[in-house]
Amino acid sequence: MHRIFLNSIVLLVGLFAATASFADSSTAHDGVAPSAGNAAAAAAVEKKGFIADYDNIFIVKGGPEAKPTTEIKPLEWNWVDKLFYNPMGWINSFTDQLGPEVEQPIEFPHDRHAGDPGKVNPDGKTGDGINCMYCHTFARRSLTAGIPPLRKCIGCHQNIPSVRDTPRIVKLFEYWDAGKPIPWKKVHDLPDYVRFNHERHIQRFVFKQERPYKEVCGYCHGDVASMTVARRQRTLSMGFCVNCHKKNHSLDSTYTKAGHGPNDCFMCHK
Amino acid sequence: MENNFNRRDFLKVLGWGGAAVTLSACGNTSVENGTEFVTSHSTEAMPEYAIPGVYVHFNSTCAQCDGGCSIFGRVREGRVLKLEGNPESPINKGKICGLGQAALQAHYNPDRITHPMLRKGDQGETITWDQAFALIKDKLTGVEGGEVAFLTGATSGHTGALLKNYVDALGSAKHYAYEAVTPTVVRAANKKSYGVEMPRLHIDKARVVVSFGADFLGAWVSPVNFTQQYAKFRKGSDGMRGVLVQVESKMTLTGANADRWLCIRPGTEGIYALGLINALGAKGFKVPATAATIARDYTAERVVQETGVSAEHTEKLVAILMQRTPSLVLVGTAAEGYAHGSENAAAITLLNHVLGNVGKTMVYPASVPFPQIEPKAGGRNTLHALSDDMKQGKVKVLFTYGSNPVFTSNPSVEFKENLQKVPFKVVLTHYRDETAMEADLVLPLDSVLEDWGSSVPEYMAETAQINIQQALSERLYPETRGFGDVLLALLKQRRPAEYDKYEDFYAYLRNAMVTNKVALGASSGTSDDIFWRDTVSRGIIKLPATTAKVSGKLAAIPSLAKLTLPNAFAVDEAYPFHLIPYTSAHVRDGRHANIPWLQESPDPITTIVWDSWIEIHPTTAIKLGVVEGDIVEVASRSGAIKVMVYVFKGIHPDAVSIPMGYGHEAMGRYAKNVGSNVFKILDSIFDRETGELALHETRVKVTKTGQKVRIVKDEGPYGGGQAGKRIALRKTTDKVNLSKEV
Amino acid sequence: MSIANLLQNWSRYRDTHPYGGAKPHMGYKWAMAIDMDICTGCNACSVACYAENNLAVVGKEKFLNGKSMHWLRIERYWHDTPEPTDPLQLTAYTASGAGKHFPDQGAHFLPIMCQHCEAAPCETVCPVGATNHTQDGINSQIYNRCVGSRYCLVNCPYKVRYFNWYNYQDPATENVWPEPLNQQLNPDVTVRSKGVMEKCTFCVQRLRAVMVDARTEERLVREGEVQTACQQACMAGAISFGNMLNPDSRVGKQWIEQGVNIALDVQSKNEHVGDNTPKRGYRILENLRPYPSVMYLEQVRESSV
Amino acid sequence: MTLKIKDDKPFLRDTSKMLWDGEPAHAEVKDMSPHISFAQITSDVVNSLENPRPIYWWAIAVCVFMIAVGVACEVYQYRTGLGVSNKSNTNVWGVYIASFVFWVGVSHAGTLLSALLHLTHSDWRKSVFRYAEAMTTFALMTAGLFVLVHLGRMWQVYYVMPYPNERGVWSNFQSPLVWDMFVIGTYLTCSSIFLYTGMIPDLAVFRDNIHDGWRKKLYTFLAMGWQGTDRHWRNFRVAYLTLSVYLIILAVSGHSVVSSDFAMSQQPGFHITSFPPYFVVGALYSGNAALITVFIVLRFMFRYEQYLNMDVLRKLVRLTFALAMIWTYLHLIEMATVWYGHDTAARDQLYFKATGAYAGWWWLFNFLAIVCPWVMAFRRWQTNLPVQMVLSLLLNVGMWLERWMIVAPTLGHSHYPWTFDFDQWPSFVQWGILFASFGWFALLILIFCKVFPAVSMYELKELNYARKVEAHHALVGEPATKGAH
Repeated sequence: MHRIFLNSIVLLVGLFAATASFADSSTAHDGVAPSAGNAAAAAAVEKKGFIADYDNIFIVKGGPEAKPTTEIKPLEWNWVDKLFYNPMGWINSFTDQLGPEVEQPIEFPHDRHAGDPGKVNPDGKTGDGINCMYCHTFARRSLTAGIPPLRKCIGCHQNIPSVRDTPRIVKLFEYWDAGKPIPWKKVHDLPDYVRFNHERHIQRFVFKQERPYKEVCGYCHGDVASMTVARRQRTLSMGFCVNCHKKNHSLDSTYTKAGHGPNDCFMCHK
Repeated sequence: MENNFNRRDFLKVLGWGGAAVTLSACGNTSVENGTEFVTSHSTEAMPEYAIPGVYVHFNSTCAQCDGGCSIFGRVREGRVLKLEGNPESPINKGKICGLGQAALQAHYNPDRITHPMLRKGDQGETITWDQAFALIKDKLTGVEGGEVAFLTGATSGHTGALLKNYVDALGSAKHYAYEAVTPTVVRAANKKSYGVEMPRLHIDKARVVVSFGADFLGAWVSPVNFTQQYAKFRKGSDGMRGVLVQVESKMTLTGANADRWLCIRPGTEGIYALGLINALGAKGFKVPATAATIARDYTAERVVQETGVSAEHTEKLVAILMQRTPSLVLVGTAAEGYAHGSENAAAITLLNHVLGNVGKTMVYPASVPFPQIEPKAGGRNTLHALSDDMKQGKVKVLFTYGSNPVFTSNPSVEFKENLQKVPFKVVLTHYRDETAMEADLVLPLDSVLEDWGSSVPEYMAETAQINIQQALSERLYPETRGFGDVLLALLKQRRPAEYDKYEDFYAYLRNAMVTNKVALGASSGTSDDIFWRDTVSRGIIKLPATTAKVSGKLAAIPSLAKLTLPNAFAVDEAYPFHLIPYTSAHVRDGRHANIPWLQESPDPITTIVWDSWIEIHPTTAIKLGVVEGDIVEVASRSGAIKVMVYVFKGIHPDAVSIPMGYGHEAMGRYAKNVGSNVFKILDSIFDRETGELALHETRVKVTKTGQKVRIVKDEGPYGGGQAGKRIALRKTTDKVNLSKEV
Repeated sequence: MSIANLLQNWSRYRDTHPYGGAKPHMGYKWAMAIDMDICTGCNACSVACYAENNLAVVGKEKFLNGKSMHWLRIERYWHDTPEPTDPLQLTAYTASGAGKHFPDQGAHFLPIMCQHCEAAPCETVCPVGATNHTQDGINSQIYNRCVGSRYCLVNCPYKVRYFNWYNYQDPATENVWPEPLNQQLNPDVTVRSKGVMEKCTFCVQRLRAVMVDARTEERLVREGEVQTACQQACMAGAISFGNMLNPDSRVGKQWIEQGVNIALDVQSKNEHVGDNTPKRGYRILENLRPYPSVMYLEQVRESSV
Repeated sequence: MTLKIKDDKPFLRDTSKMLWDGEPAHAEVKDMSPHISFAQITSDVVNSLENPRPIYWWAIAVCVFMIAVGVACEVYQYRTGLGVSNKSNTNVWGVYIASFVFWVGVSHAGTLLSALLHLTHSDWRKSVFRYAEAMTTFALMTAGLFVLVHLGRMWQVYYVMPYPNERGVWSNFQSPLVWDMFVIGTYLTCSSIFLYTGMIPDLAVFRDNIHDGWRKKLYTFLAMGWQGTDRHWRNFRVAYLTLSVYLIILAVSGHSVVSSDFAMSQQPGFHITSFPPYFVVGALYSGNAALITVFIVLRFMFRYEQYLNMDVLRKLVRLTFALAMIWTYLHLIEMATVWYGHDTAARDQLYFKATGAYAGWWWLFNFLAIVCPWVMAFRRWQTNLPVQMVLSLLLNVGMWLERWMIVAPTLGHSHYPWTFDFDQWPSFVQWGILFASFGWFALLILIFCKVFPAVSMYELKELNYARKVEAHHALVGEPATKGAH
């Protein structure tokens, strides 16, 4: 029922916005100019029959000479954009931008582990500045970032007697002794028809462009280092993804030196 | 291949709680609300090869048929998701058939038995394995060894060896190896003619293949290997595309791929073979005197009259056989399935000798130097022997494994009735099949994807090989056991001193392999662990090929001089049609009937799914007044079944054909009540030499019942027509060379 | 994106034809070639497709009613005229002597899946743009965008699209994957719910996995790096698949060798009189100009037997 | 609630008094009498709001039952999946799309009567065009429902709308279904406006003749302060004329677009150039036949014998016959182009329709839609109510079958022989929903006629005045002037 209601609102707003955005040409920042390079590539393909060789592929505009964009800004829209350009996102912003609060079996203090060592957390302790990928170790080589095995927690915590008796650690060792994995609940959960690839994003932004991992991870996950239990900070809606991915339409999903994300439905929905 | 040294331990702790199953939806669902679990996969350290979201490949061996293909499973988050062929195996070279793919659904089948069951009246009662073993021990006490019988399918490898040991340990217990459909007669004929039961075939090197009912692309011996050879044969590696001629009464998949499908009167295959020899001689081909003498009487006229194959086609075939050498002549299920099956097969093998193929396209097979793990196969004659024993009360305890005799036995065996006379019946099985329904104790087995083992295929390509079957996943149900585990536990009851040192079958297998590592090709310096890791990760041990040759001498064939073939069958007025039970490449003898993929995969020839059918030639159909979809009663002297009609030109007008393996009364939701069981109307007529049941010898009559169904098939109302469209095209040319193609 | 922008750049949002359109393929054009001479019709590819792509087994009744979901179906054609099923016609047919001929040159086995047409008829008619042409030449099907108008299936000349008439994943009604059968489901492929269209994707989940790796390594996907499920299973090796633009690719060489140009609807095939390797490549229903990406090689039958 | 006319007299209950010269209620009125008074017209129409024949309520009950059947079917289909409608992967469309086209077709008659004939100054339309116009609106609403019912995921239907969104995803403007969405939407909007605009003077009459109750409030609101001043009338005429011109364009383009659902596709049997005119004329034809059915029903139910009289019926029937003949011509042309064309697939298709699994239905439709209308050519039957009732129903059945014969056999017999499918007989769900659509349509019409003026009072009065002038001139021997309205 909730969905039907929501959909009908979207319909109405959409109808309104459809007429309104004729005037809204300022949002055409993704305009695509006709490219001579494309035509040349097409001609090359034509000339050689139906097999193009690799050399001709690279003459397309936005090829190797095009510099990758190094600027990542969090998604910020003013209310005009929200209303006219992005009514769905606008409605979402009232509802579940952060998602529900998820109760985890152990209230894991991200701030204590990953937080800035110089900063004092609400519980009066400073962070340890551990790299996200120390625990979420699969992010750089798998689709999923992965939850660390219990062994990993124990590996450190058996050597930290000072907190051994705190309730959370006691609970942790209870799981360990019982030999049971901790039933964490998913916070950043996408619908099942969307496939986000952690590996590709980490490889590109952390290892290729050498950005700070906190910025890269934080772009989607927010400043987890300041949270205890992780909470969703972004809508993680399709518009959120497309905001980066749509930036240059002339680049395809398959381009090897692409500066931009693919803009191909089949990349994530399959 | 990945390191799987510690895999079993890993799998043990992996468990199912960890594997979140993605049952995706794109209906009304939106972003989830935090109810989905994500758990760390184990409490142990995550091995490198178990990264969530990343596939890992583990090698194993396919056990869906006895072909012995090596496979690897794509495993992700502890679940086997897909099976592919292992490129290292000479048998299947990285390929896998549909049947092999479907092992997944045998593994994840919802109808598997999960606990040992003990009969309580009509009900089964769940018991523990300890109770089960105690019960078996109890029942075996006071029983003489000779009163215990094992009925298994084809066995090989270390389970075979353990079984033999257990049979020995019991005293004089009997082991009956029984396969419902197996080329027993061909084996015997080959043994006589070439000196080996199953010579290695070089279809790829032959320029002409004449196959007498051998469905080598469908369900005969090692279809994956043969199909690969067939592809090379078609391409023609030496500059000429191979020509396939199929001689049979019912079109099989191989027949449908033949350049010429010769429809022959049932049972006259041997006559045709001798007729070919005679015609070859007449054309000036150098036919050895012995063979010429035998074939002397089979003149062209007589052959046309008796076999129904036109003289024109025979002439063309003879011409091409003379012109293009080497060729290869195969004897298959259709030729051997008669009372004179051995004679038929002998006549056809003779043709190979005459054409000089022996030693060229038919060579000595490889064999493993360990007789105790060699494959043990048996035909239907063993079932008769067992059934007689049971009838006479000689069997007190019966174990069955890997076969479903209640389903596959022909009625005159009275297996089900005789089974009642056995006081204690133990059935080791995956499903509640027909035999399990009769059992006193049902022991649930591991699926082949969660069990360890080894096997030696009967037909080996290139080199001798031992296949290692590796567990690809943790047990789905904790209360199932592997066949090897069960045997080991039973052996521990008898010979504790010898076997108590093995914790489970895995330990036994590892020990057996490691002990013989030098014989298995490892250098003596290799450490046990490295050898074992290497072996398991490769999934296959290749042993050097034998250099022996098949005997090519005609004179060496015993009883050749006595070779006489009966004339073509006389018309039987009461039962006018020959019944040809057809081996479906999907469900085989019915053991795979509970796999939904295979049920939904259309029969290649008729495109029928989820049912069995009777193929009737159009002229016969008009005589009988039936059309497609009519239900007819097919009655033999032994029984009658009802089955729907598929009018089909690829069958001799005197014959009708029904696929085997359908018509289960139990087994599971996908198999039950699908089609009719053709085994139930097979007459007990035996091959005169080997005593094997003559599968094709049954005569039936077909009567219309008046009922009608819509036949469930993939082809549309237009049948195999193309309505004038250019959809499937064909070139008919001579001496094509495709070998230069990419 | 505003509507003004949309209108200005109208033609850029659609690819109508690969070589007339604004967006040529850049680096990739996935294509297939199927040799019908060595295809034996064994159905292994079809079963592999079921395993890889989470296809629903619909059961007897629904199969009967034409609701089967085999993305890759094997069609069996007889070379002669079809058998009439009507008894009257059958009598006349037999009287004419036609029924006495056995189909003695065997059958044709034609594995057919989505042809990934370059000018796909299905793409233009989808009201919501759920089916599109990707840059690498695949005809995509976006399940979560599909509204189920089934217009694409109406317009598909090959009828290789399959509609989810029921909710096959619903344990309450259509129990296609009862426990634990659902554990086999491929997590890389969406399990389709009721009311959406689905079809062969050229195993896009496999393609994308290697393409992502290739991008990380800043190269193109190499020949042999990826196989579709059907290709991997095919025992005879009748199916070849790959990036046609890769000069090393077998499929690209086959297309050149067989003289089939993906951009033409009438091929100027030279029959090579005197050469006994005739060109046998063709594409099905080429005359309708969908420019399919799957080339078939004609079956050959020896005439001298 | 009691309805009262303005001079506090109760409504005339005696039906016999409604007739101008005391004929019994069921007598055939040849033509509207010139002697009838304006007050009589007003009271007759206002009276229809209050006391239809009892069969009206029975009809309402039947309609509700029909809708209930359809709703039950739809709920079942929604919950289980479209599979319960028994379509196959070959026969993907079936009854829903056929019915969609049928209802869009029915909608065209109203536009023809009210807009096209308005432009041609055809007087006789004046008594029938109002309910015909209402039929346009309601038939479109019914057609729209079929689109929803047809969709696999109707809850996502808004994806078809091009609304701006953050994802940058648009509907596909190349798809004829999107054109459909636009054209049906526009047509529905415009025809409702047209209907409403034309009713304003009559609503004002209702407002002035009814004293209390919700109706008073309703009519007061809807009449928009109509005072009948000269200026009002002048503007009204301009607006009405403009809308009618616009609506004609919409109607023609509307069904042309619907035809391009088929003609734009590759299916043999759909891919025919002459589809747009064929569809448009077919639409007018079937719509007119439906008009006759409704004519006879309303005439009886609301005692409109005076206004929906035999003269009007005769003209309607003749118009229908003429359209039938044009349609027959186009139908034959369509077949001829296929028959003599180069597209063998389409020819096979045609041959299949005539001889294949659907041959019976195909010949039945040809008989009903081509042969049956010839009854209308005979003067003696043109005003025979039972004959025309049965005939108009048969024609509608025939035209529905025509649409079904475009959809079902064509899809079953496509380019690809392997997937031919002749066996998919629609299940009870499809029939149930089709059944309900008639109930839904009839219910809307019945409610409309009870709440709004089903015949146009002001135009009747104009006609009446013209007749009076005519009669007067006839009496005094002068020629009648044209254009008295």
